[in-house]
Amino acid sequence: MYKYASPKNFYALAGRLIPWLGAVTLILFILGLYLGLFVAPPDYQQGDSYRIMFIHVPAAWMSMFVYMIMAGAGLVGLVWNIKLADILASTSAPIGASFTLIALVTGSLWGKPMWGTYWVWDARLTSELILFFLYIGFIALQAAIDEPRRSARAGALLALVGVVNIPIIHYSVNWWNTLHQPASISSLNKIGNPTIYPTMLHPLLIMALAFNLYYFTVVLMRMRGEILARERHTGWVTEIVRAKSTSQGLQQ
Amino acid sequence: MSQNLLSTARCVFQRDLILAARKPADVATPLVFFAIVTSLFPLGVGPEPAVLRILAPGVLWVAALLSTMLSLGRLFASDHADGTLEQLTLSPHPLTILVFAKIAAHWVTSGLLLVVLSPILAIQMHLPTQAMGTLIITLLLATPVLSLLGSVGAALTLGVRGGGVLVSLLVLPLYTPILIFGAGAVTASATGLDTEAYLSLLGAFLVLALGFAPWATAAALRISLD
Amino acid sequence: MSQNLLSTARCVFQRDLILAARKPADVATPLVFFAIVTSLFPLGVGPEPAVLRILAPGVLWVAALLSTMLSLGRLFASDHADGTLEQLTLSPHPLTILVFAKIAAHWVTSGLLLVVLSPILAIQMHLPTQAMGTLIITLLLATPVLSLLGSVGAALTLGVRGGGVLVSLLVLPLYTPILIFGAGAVTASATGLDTEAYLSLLGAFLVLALGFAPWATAAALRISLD
Amino acid sequence: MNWHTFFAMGGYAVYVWSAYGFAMLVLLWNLVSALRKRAAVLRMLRELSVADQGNGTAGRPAPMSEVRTE
Amino acid sequence: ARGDRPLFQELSFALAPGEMVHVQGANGSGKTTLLRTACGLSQPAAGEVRWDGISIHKLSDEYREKLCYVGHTNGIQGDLSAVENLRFGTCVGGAGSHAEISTALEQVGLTRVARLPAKLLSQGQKRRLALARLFVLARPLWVLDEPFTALDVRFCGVMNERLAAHLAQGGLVLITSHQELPLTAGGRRISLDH
Amino acid sequence: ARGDRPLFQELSFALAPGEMVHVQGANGSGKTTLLRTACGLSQPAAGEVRWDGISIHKLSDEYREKLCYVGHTNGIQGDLSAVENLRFGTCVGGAGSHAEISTALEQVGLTRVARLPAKLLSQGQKRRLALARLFVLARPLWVLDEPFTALDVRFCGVMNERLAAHLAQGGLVLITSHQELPLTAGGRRISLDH
Ligand code: HEM
Ligand SMILES: Nc1ncnc2c1ncn2[C@@H]1O[C@H](COP(=O)(O)OP(=O)(O)OP(=O)(O)O)[C@@H](O)[C@H]1O
Ligand SMILES: Nc1ncnc2c1ncn2[C@@H]1O[C@H](COP(=O)(O)OP(=O)(O)OP(=O)(O)O)[C@@H](O)[C@H]1O
Ligand SMILES: [Mg+2]
Ligand SMILES: [Mg+2]
Repeated sequence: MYKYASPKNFYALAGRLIPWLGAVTLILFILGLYLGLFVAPPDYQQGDSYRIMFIHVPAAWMSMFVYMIMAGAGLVGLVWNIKLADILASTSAPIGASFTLIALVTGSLWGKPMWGTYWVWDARLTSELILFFLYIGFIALQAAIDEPRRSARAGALLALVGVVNIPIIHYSVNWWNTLHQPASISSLNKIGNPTIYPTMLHPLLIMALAFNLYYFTVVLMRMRGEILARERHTGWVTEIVRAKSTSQGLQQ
Repeated sequence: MSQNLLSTARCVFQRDLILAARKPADVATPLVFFAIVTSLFPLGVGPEPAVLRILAPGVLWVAALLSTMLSLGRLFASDHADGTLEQLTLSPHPLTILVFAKIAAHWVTSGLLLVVLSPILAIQMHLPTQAMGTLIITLLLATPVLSLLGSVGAALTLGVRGGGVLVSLLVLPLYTPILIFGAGAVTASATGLDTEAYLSLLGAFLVLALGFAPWATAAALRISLD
Repeated sequence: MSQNLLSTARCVFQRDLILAARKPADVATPLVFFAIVTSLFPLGVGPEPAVLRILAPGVLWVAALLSTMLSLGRLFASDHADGTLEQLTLSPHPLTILVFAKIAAHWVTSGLLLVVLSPILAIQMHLPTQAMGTLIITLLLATPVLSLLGSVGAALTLGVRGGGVLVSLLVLPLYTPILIFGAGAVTASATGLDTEAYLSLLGAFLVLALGFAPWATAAALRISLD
Repeated sequence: MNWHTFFAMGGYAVYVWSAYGFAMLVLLWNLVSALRKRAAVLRMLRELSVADQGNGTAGRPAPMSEVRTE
Repeated sequence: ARGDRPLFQELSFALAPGEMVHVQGANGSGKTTLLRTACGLSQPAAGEVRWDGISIHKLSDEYREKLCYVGHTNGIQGDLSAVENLRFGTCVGGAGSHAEISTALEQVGLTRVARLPAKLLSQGQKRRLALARLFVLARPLWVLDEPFTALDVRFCGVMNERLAAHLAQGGLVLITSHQELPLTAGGRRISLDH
Repeated sequence: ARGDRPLFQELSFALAPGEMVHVQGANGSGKTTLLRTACGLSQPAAGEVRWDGISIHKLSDEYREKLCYVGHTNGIQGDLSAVENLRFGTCVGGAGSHAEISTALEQVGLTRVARLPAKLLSQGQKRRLALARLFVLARPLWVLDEPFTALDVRFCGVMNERLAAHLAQGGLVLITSHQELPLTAGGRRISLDH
């Protein structure tokens, strides 16, 4: 297992894993969507609008999960300075940001029919928004630094500071929100966590799993690209390049 | 001369756009700043839509002002540090035009994008939908003025330490009329009043700034380089 | 070594104070920015005291956040540009302490002065007088945290183009808890509620930041210099 | 249930479908950009190797920033 | 004058075609200041700079068409590649085809790093890039402030040849350098030390 | 390695007391990078730097007590006077009485401008101020990156004498310069050109 810490081997391993992961992800998506859109009955309160939950909630969960992975990888990269960890962190960021964005957009699209407005400064929403800003900050910082190692280490440090702060932020946002409790929110808390039936729970869990695998598939793909870019002066990469170009030559 | 004035101006303009494209983060950051600042207010003031609705125009406009102001650093600072500005001044072409090209590029990469982003934030601030149109139009009219006026400040504070903040000191007062009429227009249309007068005034500001600012900026640049 | 750690730290601290004294403008500008931003709101929102009274805590606090953030540029940028920072890193003394001295100097020349200025602006915003004390105390507790957290961002964005705005992007989200409790405390005391909990929480933040931030900043500096 | 009622989503069609649509777009974009990124790297490396054979100089790889921007 | 201290007084000299003036002086004697004044970047406290007998402030544009200045700072934008930098620098000057530019990069030996963001170039590489402008914009008057800073020995040689060539074509050169210059025909020294 | 490109590989050398190593190489060959690594400012991609056989990352503080680095940048704050700059620079290093400082300024011939804000100093004056640190903090190991940049001929001479003296006292010097150095006893050259 340890030998896969070397970029070369990891590149190969990832190459072999991706097709399988992708296939399973696709199947889970189809299954989850089928159960969620066709099988699950309308909600007695929210009608069909609750079906947004099947993407909203997994996205929201993933948005936090990915940040944790990012910070973890950052720490590993910082302490043991393992290239792969750095690459994992930097490639995870855009995906995590995407999940956060999905959670925000689908959430507010859900909010319109539920609360009659696209946005409410509810605690969960607010902390999700802040999480989005944290992601953007991480991405912007890494984009602003050209030297790969510095950008990786700076990003890692930032992610760690973020992780320390996220609980504080979450807690304080909740406090702030319970302080002034507008009518719309209290009604959400009823609607927000409906007594959930198995017919609704199963597709939710399947979609959550699908989102999870999707993340791993895409992050592996991104990592391969990044590995090539960073290792490009090494022998094995030039090998790959030559192989590619010759194959191309044959095609022409 | 083997090239005419316009092509040179275009090359300055393009070059700044290329630089912006090289560093999308630089362009994105003032926008995100815009978003963050707007989102800070509910945290400070409380989430009640009723209150936020009153605040919305003011907050959005102040945030727009601030983020434009922060993006001013990009305008000349780095060119000054690395001596590009000296080369611009030594160009056989009139500096005013080259400066204008730079300002235009700056607006495209800051003000214009603010306009695009504003509706989303307006929704977050529960701005009434009928005011949305006015918000966009006023921003379209006013953001160029912000860039133009700002450029004068940026040029004056070149190479001055703490220039970044100093700029804000110089330009924010100049921005106040725009803020007043811009926010005024939005509030008016939010309360269903007529916005003609506001808009025409903002237009007048724009014309004024177009005629006056590039020239002033060029002068300021020569001064800061001496 | 002919000098002990403390005297070196003091010499760093004094040097930054001297520099600040040399450039009073640098020190003044964030303050004026603070003042301007707060005064912009009545312009944007309208002068009704009733409305302003509700806004006052939020606006004052957001303005304080922003102006601290703008003053962060002063913290390391120039030292980095001219190579002083390399010399600090190569000092035989632990960088964390030297950094702490710099942060302290920064707070004295930014946060502390904000506290002094705030009552005047509070009056402008029609903040009820019984809330005035709380405003000052919360600012006294919180502004050091702002400087401490900010220093990490400033160190990370050293020498990065567009750093000025980037900092805000990195630190503003981290500032939200402080904003919430700070503004919350003021609102509470304005409405005659108890502020114990808020203050103790802000105190806790301060302790956390004191223990954690200088170390993180030192690490960030080493990274940025590599 | 027939397709029409299905797409109607009990009157919530706009919200539900735009939500699903948006999510799908974002996920697809991630996928595509990942693919394009790796393709771009390979293309650039190929160009470089060709260029080196061209002028016979030892291969100096292009900077990250060029790889990043695509 | 810098600050309120006059740096050089009753200093006066003329440049004829094919002539090179090498301004010398201790650190702080005012070489840079003199050169910037000669370009019209700084206003002289007293006296004036003339080109063909006309004050350069009268014929601002025409004068600037004649002149190419390379100062202490290189005028290089770190986030643009070497090529882009040179293209911009020359196009602002009002000249420079792609061919000319690539040949110039060839001449300063930067072809291999031409696509590297300029900020990654080393001190001397940056300096070379700045000097490349001279070769693209073929201007009669060259004003060079310490052109040899951070240049390695080999390229100093190249640079000297270029200077000689330029003079041979009847160009004018106003230069400061702490290193000795191989003073070719028409070379002249001015010292600012008192 | 800079960026992701190794600059120099299997490069290895040792410095004995009284020895000076003159790192040479074309622009961009990695001299600055090498020196910064030797100071511990940059981490080497591979290999390590040792002092008395111990990795400098283990004995971080003790090593930094032995070393004085003068790089491309002067470490001078433009708004402080020359004196204040030097006092700060040395006190951070952990030494420097008023007497020592004023003598050092004497030695680099800046007494006249000592009270001028450093930003008004010329290139070379700034450089001298940076070098003055060496004389105040009497450290065994000097790491100098292009110390002669912008120095006038006279002071280059002075500097060379100081170097010789330092070596004579058993000091160590790691230096880059494009100018030839009068290699005294124990002088050695390393070239980074391949
Ligand atoms: C912009 C709008 C919204 C955002 C940013 C948002 C954010 C989130 C987040 C972060 C979570 C994960 C919470 C956790 O796992 O602890 C979540 C879960 C959830 N959200 Fe939303 N939400 C939004 C709107 C809505 C709306 C309008 C509804 C329903 C009317 C809703 C219903 C739910 C439900 C049922 C869950 C799963 C239950 C749970 O995990 O606690 N959300 N949302
Ligand atoms: N803005 C200024 N205000 C006051 N004095 C200045 C200013 N700029 C430079 N000086 C002083 O003018 C003198 C000449 O500076 P200048 O840079 O021309 O010297 P120089 O001959 O170029 O020296 P070097 O060979 O080191 O470049 C210096 O003593 C410097 O201290
Ligand atoms: N941050 C960086 N990322 C990538 N490459 C870099 C970076 N910094 C420097 N380089 C490259 O490393 C090489 C060595 O740079 P360095 O400054 O050490 O050269 P040098 O020997 O000091 O040259 P000079 O004599 O001109 O100072 C140069 O080719 C430069 O382009
Ligand atoms: Mg000079
Ligand atoms: Mg160097």
